[in-house]
Amino acid sequence: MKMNRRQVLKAGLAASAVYSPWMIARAQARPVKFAAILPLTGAFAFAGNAGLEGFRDAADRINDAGGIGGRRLELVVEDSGYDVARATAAFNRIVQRESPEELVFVYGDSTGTSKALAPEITRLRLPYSATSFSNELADPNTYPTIFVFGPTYNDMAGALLQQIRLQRGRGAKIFLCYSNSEFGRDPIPFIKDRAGKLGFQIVGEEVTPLAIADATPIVTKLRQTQPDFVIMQGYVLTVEPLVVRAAREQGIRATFMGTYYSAELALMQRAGAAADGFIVTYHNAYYYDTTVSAVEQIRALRRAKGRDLSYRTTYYMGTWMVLDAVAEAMRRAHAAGRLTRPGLIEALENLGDYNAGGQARNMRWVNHRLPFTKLWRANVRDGRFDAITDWVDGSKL
Amino acid sequence: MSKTLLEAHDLHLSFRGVKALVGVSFSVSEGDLFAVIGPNGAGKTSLLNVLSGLYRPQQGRVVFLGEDLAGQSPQQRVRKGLGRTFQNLELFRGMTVLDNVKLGAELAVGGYTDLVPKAQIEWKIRHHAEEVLDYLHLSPYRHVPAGALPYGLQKRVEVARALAGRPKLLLLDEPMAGLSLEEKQDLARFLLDARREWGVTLVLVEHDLRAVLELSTGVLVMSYGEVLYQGAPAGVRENPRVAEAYLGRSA
Amino acid sequence: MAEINVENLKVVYRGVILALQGVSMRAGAGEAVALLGPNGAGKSTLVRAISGLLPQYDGRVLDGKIVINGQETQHLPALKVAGLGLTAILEGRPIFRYLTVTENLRAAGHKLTPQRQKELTDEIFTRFPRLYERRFEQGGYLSGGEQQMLLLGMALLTEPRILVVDEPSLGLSPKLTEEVMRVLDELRRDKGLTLVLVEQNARAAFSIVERVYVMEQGRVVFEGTAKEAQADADVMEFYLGGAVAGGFAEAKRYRRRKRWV
Amino acid sequence: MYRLSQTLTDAFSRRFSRTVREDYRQDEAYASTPQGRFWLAVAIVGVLALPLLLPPYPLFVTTQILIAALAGLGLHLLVGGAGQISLGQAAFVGVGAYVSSHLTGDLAPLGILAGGLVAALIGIVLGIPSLRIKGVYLAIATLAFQLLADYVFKRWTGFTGGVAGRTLPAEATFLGLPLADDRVVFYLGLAFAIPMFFYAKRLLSTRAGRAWFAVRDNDLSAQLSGVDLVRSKLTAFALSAFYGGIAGGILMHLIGAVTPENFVLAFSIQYLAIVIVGGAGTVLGAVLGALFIVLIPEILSVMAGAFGPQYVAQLSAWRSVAFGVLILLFLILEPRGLVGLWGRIRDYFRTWPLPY
Amino acid sequence: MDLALVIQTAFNGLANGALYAVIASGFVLVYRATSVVNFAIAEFMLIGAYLTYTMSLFFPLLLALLLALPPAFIFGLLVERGFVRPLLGRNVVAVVMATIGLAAALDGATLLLWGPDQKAMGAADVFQLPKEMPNLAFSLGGVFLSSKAVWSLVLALPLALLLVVALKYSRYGVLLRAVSESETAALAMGINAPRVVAVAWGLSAVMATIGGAFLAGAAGGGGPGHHLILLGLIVFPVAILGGFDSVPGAVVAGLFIGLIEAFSQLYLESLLPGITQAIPFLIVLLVLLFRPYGLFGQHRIERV
Repeated sequence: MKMNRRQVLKAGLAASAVYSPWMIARAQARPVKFAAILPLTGAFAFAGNAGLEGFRDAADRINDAGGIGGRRLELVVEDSGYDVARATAAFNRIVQRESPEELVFVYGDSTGTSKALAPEITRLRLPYSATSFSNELADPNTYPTIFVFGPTYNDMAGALLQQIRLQRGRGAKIFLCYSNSEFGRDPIPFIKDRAGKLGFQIVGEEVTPLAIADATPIVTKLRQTQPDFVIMQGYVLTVEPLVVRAAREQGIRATFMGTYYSAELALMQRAGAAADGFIVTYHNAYYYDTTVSAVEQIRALRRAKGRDLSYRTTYYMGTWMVLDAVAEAMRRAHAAGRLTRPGLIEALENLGDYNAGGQARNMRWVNHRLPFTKLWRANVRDGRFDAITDWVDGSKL
Repeated sequence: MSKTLLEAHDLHLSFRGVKALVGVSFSVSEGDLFAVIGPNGAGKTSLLNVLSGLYRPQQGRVVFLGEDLAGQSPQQRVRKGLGRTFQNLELFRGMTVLDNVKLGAELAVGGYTDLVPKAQIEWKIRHHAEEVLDYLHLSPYRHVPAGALPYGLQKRVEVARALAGRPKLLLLDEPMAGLSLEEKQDLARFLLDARREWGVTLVLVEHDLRAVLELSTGVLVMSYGEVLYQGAPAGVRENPRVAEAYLGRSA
Repeated sequence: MAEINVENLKVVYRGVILALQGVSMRAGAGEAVALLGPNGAGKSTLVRAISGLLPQYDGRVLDGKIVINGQETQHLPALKVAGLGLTAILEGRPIFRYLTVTENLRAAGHKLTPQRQKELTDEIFTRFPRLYERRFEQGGYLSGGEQQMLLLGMALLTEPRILVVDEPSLGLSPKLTEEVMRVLDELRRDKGLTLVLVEQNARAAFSIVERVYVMEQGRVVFEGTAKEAQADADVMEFYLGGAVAGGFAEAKRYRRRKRWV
Repeated sequence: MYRLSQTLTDAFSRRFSRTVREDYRQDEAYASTPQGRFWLAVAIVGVLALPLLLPPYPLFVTTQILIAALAGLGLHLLVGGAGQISLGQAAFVGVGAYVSSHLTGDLAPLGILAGGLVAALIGIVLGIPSLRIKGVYLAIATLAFQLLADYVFKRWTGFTGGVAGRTLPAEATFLGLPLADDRVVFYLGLAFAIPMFFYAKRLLSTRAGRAWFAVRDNDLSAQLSGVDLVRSKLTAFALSAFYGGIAGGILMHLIGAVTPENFVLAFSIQYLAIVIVGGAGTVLGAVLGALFIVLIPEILSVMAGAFGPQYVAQLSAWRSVAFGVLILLFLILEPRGLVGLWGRIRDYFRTWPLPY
Repeated sequence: MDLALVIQTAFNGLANGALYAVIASGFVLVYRATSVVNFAIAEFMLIGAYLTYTMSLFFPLLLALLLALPPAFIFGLLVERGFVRPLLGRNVVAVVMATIGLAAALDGATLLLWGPDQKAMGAADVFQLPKEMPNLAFSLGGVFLSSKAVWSLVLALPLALLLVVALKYSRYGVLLRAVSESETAALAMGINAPRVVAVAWGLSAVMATIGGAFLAGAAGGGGPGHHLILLGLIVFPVAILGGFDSVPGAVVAGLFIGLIEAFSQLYLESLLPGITQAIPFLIVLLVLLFRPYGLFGQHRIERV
């Protein structure tokens, strides 16, 4: 790791300023700051690091194009370790260190963190988004500054249920398998409720830890209940491959489905042929989809910077999209002469048809979220997910 | 004739067939300095462990102050006034000398509910502990962790801790082992004075036949768990069984 | 044939407690020497120092030399010392209590070829038929005498040239003590061992050794042949229960000093 | 010149050497000398003034240290005092947090206290196995307790809010002051912490402390000195849990929410690290340990943040390496922990400039 | 009750239990040799799995697993030399804390070395599918055994049993048991105790590697990642149940816990979601209350 002298000095000053109320005066034109608290260590380090790379690349592109109306877009990054207390401390640190004129957006971590921060965020009128797609956060009445850049878990589940209705109709037998975590449990009540209304039958339900050693007990239940569809929620590709493989080995033909955090190529790497036909929801573009202009932008930037051109994950694409959209809102706010926290919220709310280079359908918020997603089917032969639908409104059920 | 303080009746103890005590009986009167001697492995320590309640004898009874001690835990016996020191140091090595002695002094002063510190009683405990420290010439070391003291002083701290509890009867397990002659003499003097001033009755287990014969008022000689001799110290040397057991062959 | 020489050895524990204050002793090749003295005299410390095991007890050699077969060993680790053919039987009967008799012997004879090991094991079982009877019993369940025999057997399996034994008679009946001493003596003669015997039971030791050292307070206070020792008034008085003098009861007056101090 | 240096040296030694204690009473007191009392008063006033001096983030960290010190101090009573190892302190912190989350607003102090008491009760239950199990077995038993507590936190939705946890109402106030304000929480915590620190110090130097140390050093000998093993161990467990519970109550007010992630094994380990790094032995150790364990990662994070985003990921990984290595180094090089280090530094200055 | 289902669940439980048995037996081996409770055992698994993964980039998986063992062994030796030896003889709390510190350091180190990405065993890049282990799945009379289960049973279980047998009968086994009882006495008999102890750590790392690689999914989807650390906790209930100082105990307890988990997942999970994760620890608490030295703990020889 190379650091130049200025950076070392800066670090030293910052460290010494922990307990000093005075901030270092800044002379030049003020940068605009975007803070990200990401799980760079711990169980979600893979997503956090990929996400960080997305932010960095997006920021580079924006700054290469002149920043936000001449002001540099600066990233402020902290590690949360997927730990609420640490993330809260990081948040406090950022808010304390950065001036309100410069720091206009914070991107946070899990649902737990977001909930812990929410009152403070609301008080500060600080625009905020997070890796969490929890239903609870998409509520502008309670949290007027929180945006979810994508569908909530309920929306994703809704899209899946629509697909089930399409494929099988009434009487479809569904098996739910989810982790005993915040995001694992999030859409379950919704699914149960809607499944009943749609005439589906929940034939079985399995709650597991985030990591399991052996999937056979689950698969045994699948054999007993013979579902048509298995919805897996709340995993990060630790459990899905195990279950799919074991299920296919035992000749279970059910269609497996997952949400955003399953929509990654690692599913196919890990599960091999068994992953074929796994249906997921994903609301951004895949890196190999060169028809999308955002992907072109990304590749061009990476080529220009001499960065690795191989596959980038969905977490990368997601954060790129978020920063791209936020930067657009910043530009508009700047153009309106109101690049402030309230100004940015307003600009975000009015992004309208902006589609972040094709990475989103549009930015027409419904309760501060974007309920549209696409469904994809794993194609193991080509090693990619094929889109099987266009944009689906997950909230229309 | 002063009254009997401690009686042991026909104690039997064995570990998986190995006999440690075989029908040991004796009695100790108030004011005695009763010595138990015998070669290593004779069962002296086992005897003390039975008396202080760490071992349960397979047979026999221990009577202290006219009360049968069967079924009483070691700490109940201590509270009744049956003090004890150990052969291999069993001090609280991480605690200061003062705290070691204070712990003993609580027995004499009386405890209190430990979650509500009471300055008055603490104060009494401190006074009492200082008295014992001073008496045993340990005052200069009061704030030193017991484990950091030289061996001889540690032995003395252990005696101090036991004496601080003002026991009626103190069981001493080889207090002189490993001490230099001067230290042995000092300790002997402390013990004799304690007996005289505080009226502590002493049961002294020793390996060193000679030292004991001169100090004690009554002697019990043991070998392989059996009593070889019991009576006045003067009679020990004349006893042929003792001579054989002690010296390996008839001398 | 091997000899051992200790010169002016000083040992401290935990950096402060001076356990040996300049001890010199020697055991010539094939000689049997006894170290006598009361508890805490430093005998066991000397055994630990000779066998290189002081660090295990948080002690170290401060000064002086230990020479085994011409090689200085005072700072060598235990394994190197063992490699020179010295085997120590430490105090407290350190058999492996959870291992069976056979396993104990195997552990001790780990360096031998299987064949040699079998030969020696057979020899031990012939010497100690009782061990053979209990060969599948865990060491912890043997009686004191049996444990002592097992230890001697284990020592034999290390094929030592110098054998150091710490208090083998501890807790043994006179008959057993005699038995142990007899075996030690036999072993020494059969194998041509150099023997250092550490004892409190002076009388037992006298029966099999040529020379005697008496230790007290970390010093050697007497040195001489077994005969001389038995003739010495102080040794007789303090270790053999001979004369009676002085008065512990009158401790304050007790000031008669031993003549050697 | 000589006289000048002598005057300086004298002044120095007057300041730094504690004057001779003249009687036992001074010896028993908290701060035996006028200087001692003075510095104690200065320290307390200083701590009380902190919220007025510190901006929010340092205050937040300071409150975190306060909480960690309380929980660590509780564990210290158990580990350093009674010698019973526990890997379940975070669970007690959790119990305190969840209980107090039901009694907040003006009743906040009552809620925190209730959390401490409930934790203490559970502590007694956990202490029961310690009467039979020792050392490593006890460590694993407390580990099992920790993981079962996690299960209950996640499952007992009615009381704990399950995996989603519970949130403190944003508008909650205490005596008209907003509880969302960290300064209020800091004072609230201080109101518990200061008496509890002194109580712990007093306890360790009186009867209970002696009994615990005796059990720690030699439980056989303790029995023969009249110590009631059952009572000693159980009170140690109960008090340790009580301190943890109180810390949990304050933590819940500081973060403004309770979720199970705050009470996982990693935190139990952190509390144990506080005890070890601080140096088992004194109350000061727990405070120093908490300062170290909380502050070091914060400083490393601050530095990582300042180096720029491209380094954060790597520095975060390095941070956990550094944390582990620091603990190892402490254990290997300075077994008596920070207190030992502090003692050495103090001794050095006391005798400075004449080392002999 | 469906008999075939019960049999199948039992087999799967045993297969999983075999992995626990392998890891726990190595863990217990270390405890016997050095009285150190290795709280970094999960990181040992993680490093073993990463080593296997690295090897699998160049070799078929089965071979990769074998090739990962020597470096794992060396890793174990290094840990013993670097961190354990200086701390031997210190109190339990200090040693426990040291291994916890080691765990934190290793956590960070793996992140630095192998990066945060999710790995897939045997895959060099996205479009190349894993070079898998031969498929040994079979079905017999309604009882189905997955390939992973069969591999666990044929590879891990014999290995654990081998360790038990070796400890009982081999020369090294006798020496290790001797050293574990008293290092000083062993040294006095000329036994190279430091080496015996170091080998125990090395073996433990090897066992953790096999268990870790399998749990990470060497034979059934997935690769190493942080989730292994969560799975590593299972070692403690297994070791306690087995008696902590008994390697045969650890093997039996591993299989037992595997069975309990499988049946709990089958029958109890629907009633009490999440219980399967907690149940091993529940058992531990109960066992400790009634048998403080575990089910197979050494009967302590007491003689005075």
